[in-house]
Amino acid sequence: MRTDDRKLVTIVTEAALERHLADDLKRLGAHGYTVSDARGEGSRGVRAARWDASSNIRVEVICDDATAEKIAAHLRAHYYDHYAMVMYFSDVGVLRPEKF
Amino acid sequence: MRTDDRKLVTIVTEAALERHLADDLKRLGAHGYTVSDARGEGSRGVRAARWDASSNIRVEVICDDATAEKIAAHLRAHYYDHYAMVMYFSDVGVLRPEKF
Amino acid sequence: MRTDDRKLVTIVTEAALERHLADDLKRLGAHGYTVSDARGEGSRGVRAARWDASSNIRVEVICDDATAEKIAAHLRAHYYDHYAMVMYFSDVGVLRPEKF
Amino acid sequence: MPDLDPIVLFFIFGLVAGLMRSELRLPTAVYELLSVVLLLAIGLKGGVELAKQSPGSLLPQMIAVILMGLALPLAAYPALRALGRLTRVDAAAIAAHYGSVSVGTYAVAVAWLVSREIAFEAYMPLMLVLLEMPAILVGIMLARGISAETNWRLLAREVFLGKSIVLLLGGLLIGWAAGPVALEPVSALFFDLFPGVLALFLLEMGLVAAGQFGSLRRHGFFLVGFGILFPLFGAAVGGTLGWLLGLSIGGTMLLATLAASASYIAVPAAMRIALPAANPALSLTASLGVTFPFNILVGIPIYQRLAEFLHGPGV
Amino acid sequence: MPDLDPIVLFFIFGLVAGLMRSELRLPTAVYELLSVVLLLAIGLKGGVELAKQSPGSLLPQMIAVILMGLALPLAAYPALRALGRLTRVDAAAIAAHYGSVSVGTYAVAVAWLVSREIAFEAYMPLMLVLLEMPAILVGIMLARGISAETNWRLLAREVFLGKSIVLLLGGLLIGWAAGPVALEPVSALFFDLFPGVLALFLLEMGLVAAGQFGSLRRHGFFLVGFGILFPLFGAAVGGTLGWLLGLSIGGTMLLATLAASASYIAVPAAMRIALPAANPALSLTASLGVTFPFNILVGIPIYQRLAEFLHGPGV
Amino acid sequence: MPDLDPIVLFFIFGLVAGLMRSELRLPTAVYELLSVVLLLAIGLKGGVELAKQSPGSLLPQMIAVILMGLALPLAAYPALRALGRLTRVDAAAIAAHYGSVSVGTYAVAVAWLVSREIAFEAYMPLMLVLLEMPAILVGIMLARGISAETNWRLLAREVFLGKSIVLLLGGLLIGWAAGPVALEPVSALFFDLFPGVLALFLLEMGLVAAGQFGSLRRHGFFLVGFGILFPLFGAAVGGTLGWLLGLSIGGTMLLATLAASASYIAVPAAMRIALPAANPALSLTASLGVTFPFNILVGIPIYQRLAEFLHGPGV
Ligand SMILES: Nc1ncnc2c1ncn2[C@@H]1O[C@H](COP(=O)(O)O)[C@@H](O)[C@H]1O
Ligand SMILES: Nc1ncnc2c1ncn2[C@@H]1O[C@H](COP(=O)(O)O)[C@@H](O)[C@H]1O
Ligand SMILES: Nc1ncnc2c1ncn2[C@@H]1O[C@H](COP(=O)(O)O)[C@@H](O)[C@H]1O
Ligand code: NA
Ligand code: NA
Ligand code: NA
Repeated sequence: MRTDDRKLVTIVTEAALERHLADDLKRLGAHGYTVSDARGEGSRGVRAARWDASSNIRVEVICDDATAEKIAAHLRAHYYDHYAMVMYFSDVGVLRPEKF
Repeated sequence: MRTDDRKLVTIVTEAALERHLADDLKRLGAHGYTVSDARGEGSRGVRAARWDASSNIRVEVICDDATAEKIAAHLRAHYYDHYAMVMYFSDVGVLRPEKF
Repeated sequence: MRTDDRKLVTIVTEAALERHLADDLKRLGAHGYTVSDARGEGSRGVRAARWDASSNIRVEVICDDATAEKIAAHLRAHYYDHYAMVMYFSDVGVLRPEKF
Repeated sequence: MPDLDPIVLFFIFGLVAGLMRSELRLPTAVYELLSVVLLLAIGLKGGVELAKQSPGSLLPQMIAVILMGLALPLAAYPALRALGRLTRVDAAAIAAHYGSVSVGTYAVAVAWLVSREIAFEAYMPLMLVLLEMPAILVGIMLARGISAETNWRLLAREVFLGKSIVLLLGGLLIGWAAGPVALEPVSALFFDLFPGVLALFLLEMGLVAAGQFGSLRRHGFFLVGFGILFPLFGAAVGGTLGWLLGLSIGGTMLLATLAASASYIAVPAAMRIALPAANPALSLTASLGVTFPFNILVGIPIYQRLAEFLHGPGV
Repeated sequence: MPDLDPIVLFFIFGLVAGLMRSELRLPTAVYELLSVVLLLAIGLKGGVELAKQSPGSLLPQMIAVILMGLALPLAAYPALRALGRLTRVDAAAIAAHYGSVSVGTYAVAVAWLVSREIAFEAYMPLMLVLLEMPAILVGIMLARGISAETNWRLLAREVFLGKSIVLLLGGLLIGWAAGPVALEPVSALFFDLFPGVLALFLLEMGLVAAGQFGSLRRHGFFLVGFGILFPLFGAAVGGTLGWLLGLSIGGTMLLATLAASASYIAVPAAMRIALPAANPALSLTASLGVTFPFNILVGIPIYQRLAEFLHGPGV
Repeated sequence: MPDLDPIVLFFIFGLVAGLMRSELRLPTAVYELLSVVLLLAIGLKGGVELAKQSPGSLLPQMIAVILMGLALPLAAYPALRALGRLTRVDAAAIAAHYGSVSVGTYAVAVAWLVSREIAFEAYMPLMLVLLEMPAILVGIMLARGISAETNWRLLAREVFLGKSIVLLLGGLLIGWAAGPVALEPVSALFFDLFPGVLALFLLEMGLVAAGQFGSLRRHGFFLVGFGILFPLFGAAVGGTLGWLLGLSIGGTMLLATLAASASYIAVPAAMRIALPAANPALSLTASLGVTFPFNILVGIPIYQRLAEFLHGPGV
């Protein structure tokens, strides 16, 4: 199967940021994103999703390297210090490179 | 850790397709699949999961290369034109190769 | 973008294990984990998440190789025989290696 | 201000909150709980009344209503093709939406009549059920022709076993089998709470409808025109039929409302599977973004006056 | 047709919709809301009555009922081993399910009595709570022996702090502490809505039970036989005990129903942790796919006749 | 034991179940449904009463209450800085929480008055709405100064369009526009069910509050002291203001309770966006883990006695 390489950026963070993140991602050049609800634990303690303030979201963006870099830089600068947030990058293959 | 290589196929698409996709995947040789609810944005606009018609699902299948190829071909042929859908492939390691 | 390599361990299993798994993961050295609700099908049949007993969870842990190995060994020893469970490993890049 | 029923105020509230991009939203699970209660309650009420009818006595009305369900999409289709310059499949899909019905609109119309103590035929939920499906079949045939390729069995499954039809039918049958006395214990949930549940449902529908306004601009103003004018035409057809069938003023108004309403639950789901090439944004924008608010805010009182007009001054 | 209570019709409706593979399903969150309300309501009702009893007066009944909860799984186990040729751990797990009780079945039996105006001891929810747990302990001991290895503290946590027991107990204590007058304001939710909530719950249980039918074939028809015959045996035991304890006809029928019912919430959850080697498909197929429908559709009227028979013609 | 209202028992039940680490929890969707119903119901009730007031007659009270909402965080801030040695931004965020109000606490206080048949000014929900917001603005200014950098437009959106304010305001307006007669049909959901919905809500709040106890130890006992003493100070301020404004005893008690309560919905959400550097664990631990339980279990009867004391023996 011939696929093209893209980056998958996965972000786990506070649900309160959903709207802000969506705006950021589009501004930074992502063509789309996927969100699901999550809960978890990390350096900022347990976030058990019992209610809004303790809920996480898990955001995925498939994009090219340059966009991934821009997203990484932006989130690091604006959110890492003050928000429960984890971000990681992986390599994925896609069939329609023009789409991402 | 000794792991065997498999493909992870991830599909994000309209919730209305869940049953159809599950049937397709099994027919194409997948031994299993995992579904979670999602929302997102892409070329077909915002899908905010406010109700059935605007809900996405995120489907994951771990399988061998041949099955991944068959799934890719089938979804591309049957769904890409008319449905909100994104598919990507990545390499994962598993402990029980006979299971996937 | 300079990232450090880490392992992403993904586990799909019965929702009943959530609390136990969370305790296990922390004991084995994971610094955090993320959980979302899931459903699916596998060798133990359809788990459609209609109610507690048929619900799955999808757990993700970002950690170093050694911790991944310990998690793999522990889950294989304690849960593989009796629980609906799938686990796979992939390589991801992170920005703050000290965090994981 | 008798026009401002509180449930309509809830709809306006949702609309305004949505247009101001408030964070407000009801969880999907709550939306589904509300619709399950609404659909079952409407079915139960209709079923209780059905049991009182002598079997077969409603057959003529039922056949006439089904024929109307087949005719409405046939009338909508050429308009959508010629005036809207839509593709065959898009025109067919929208026609199916407008030939079918909206349960939410029906419920608001019933509440409107009840609060004004206007009587109507209590078996109307049966007509609601009968109108859900024929337009879907017509829409599919308009798009595909009666081709051998169509997997009708699979389609029938999607259509007849969709949530809303199953709940309406289930409610009808339970109401019919149990009768009013046996239903007494469940009436606190299905009947006493009904207006409140409808209010919350309309709040969410307002939020959803507001979300559709954005796509109005993108899809051209033809949809706005169609989404207002076709319901008025439908109401004329439905009202006339109701009058011909000898319905009361309230019943005539309800049949006009049903004909004027456009589906946004059962038909979109069926079209997604049966006519995947149809752009769902077009039909939902029209049905949810234009016709639903129009009917709730403006249409229902018009259809009542229409019914009064048809029944003449003597009544 | 006094047997066709509307709540039973809701169950049949769910069953049929499920068997036809309809898209209908209630969201998990709704299912949980319904069960929370049911469990709290049952607890509250029982607690209010408990407060009226002089302390200690119920002790003999309580001890007898706990003994029955210990005895029933001991009776089921050899049958499952010998006739069903099940492994030790599977037999033990199923025995635990059948020694414990089903809250849904209890609620339907109560509704059945109420709609027929048959009196029963209002403290029966206490017996329900007492019957939830002993069978779980017996099941674990049957599977493992009384081994030092078993982490009893952890198990006790799982069992006593499981959702259903906590809610029943919490309801009991609140009802007992508050009394009927103070509960007046919350009665609209917990008492007036109860039958409607139960109806929706049974609709979902019908859908779930239908989903279990598929595995019936796979797991052999022994489970069908056991899932029908053991409840009849259990009902005989429970009914006789109720009669010996001097319960009213209604109370006797409820104790028979409790003994006949099989758990599908508390016990599966506990078994998954305590006896992971037990195949949950076996016990759920029997309890949800066979016994629950059997009790709802056929068993309850039988247990009433049994209670009448035990109390003799003089009553 | 008139102090043990059943809704308070539900809170204690949740607290105990949470402390025992029971599996019990309500799904997020259910929690949201409950809060939507509570907020709308409170708004509707207040709106109906507002309609009875001559326009403008409440203006003095409204202005006084807004001034109190601005003053309370200004009083809390120095205490938090000097005694708690908190950073500027953390002190400002906590001050905002305590200057604003808790809808749950208000609802319990109202239920407390109703069950004791103590009258109060029915327009109090308006004061609740007015008190939600000023403290947020003060908190932001305390943390940032009145800097040009602050994006006030974006902040206003977050604050005014947050869920709880939108629902309260929407309810107020609908109640005001519809009036009591038109609201009759929806009263089964919004008024009859209110105490039961509040009971379930408090059950979940008990579970959540129990979850905050763990962080109490980590964040030092200063928070415990502040979370108890500042509410008492707030109650004194609110009660005195109520008495000065000529409110009834019940109204005085409610204004004291509002001043004593700390926000745990609207303010945390706004602070997360407006003051991300503030540690949300601190403010939530104080507001949910200390002040909410304190007010529910101990504070409300105190505030009633305070109101009686202020009104003197003659009343
Ligand atoms: N090592 C990890 N692996 C997976 N998810 C994590 C990890 N650490 C943190 N998370 C997730 O990211 C959220 C925020 O993390 P933190 O900022 O460390 O509190 C947590 O609530 C978890 O859902
Ligand atoms: N670049 C992307 N990254 C992640 N998810 C995406 C991306 N593009 C689309 N999606 C997801 O796939 C769904 C369908 O995409 P589309 O067909 O482009 O509308 C969207 O609703 C998103 O949930
Ligand atoms: N091949 C697969 N790909 C993705 N998910 C799987 C696969 N097999 C199983 N699963 C998931 O893992 C759960 C347990 O699998 P099993 O133990 O095989 O029944 C299933 O319910 C699925 O959610
Ligand atoms: Na129509
Ligand atoms: Na039993
Ligand atoms: Na306050």
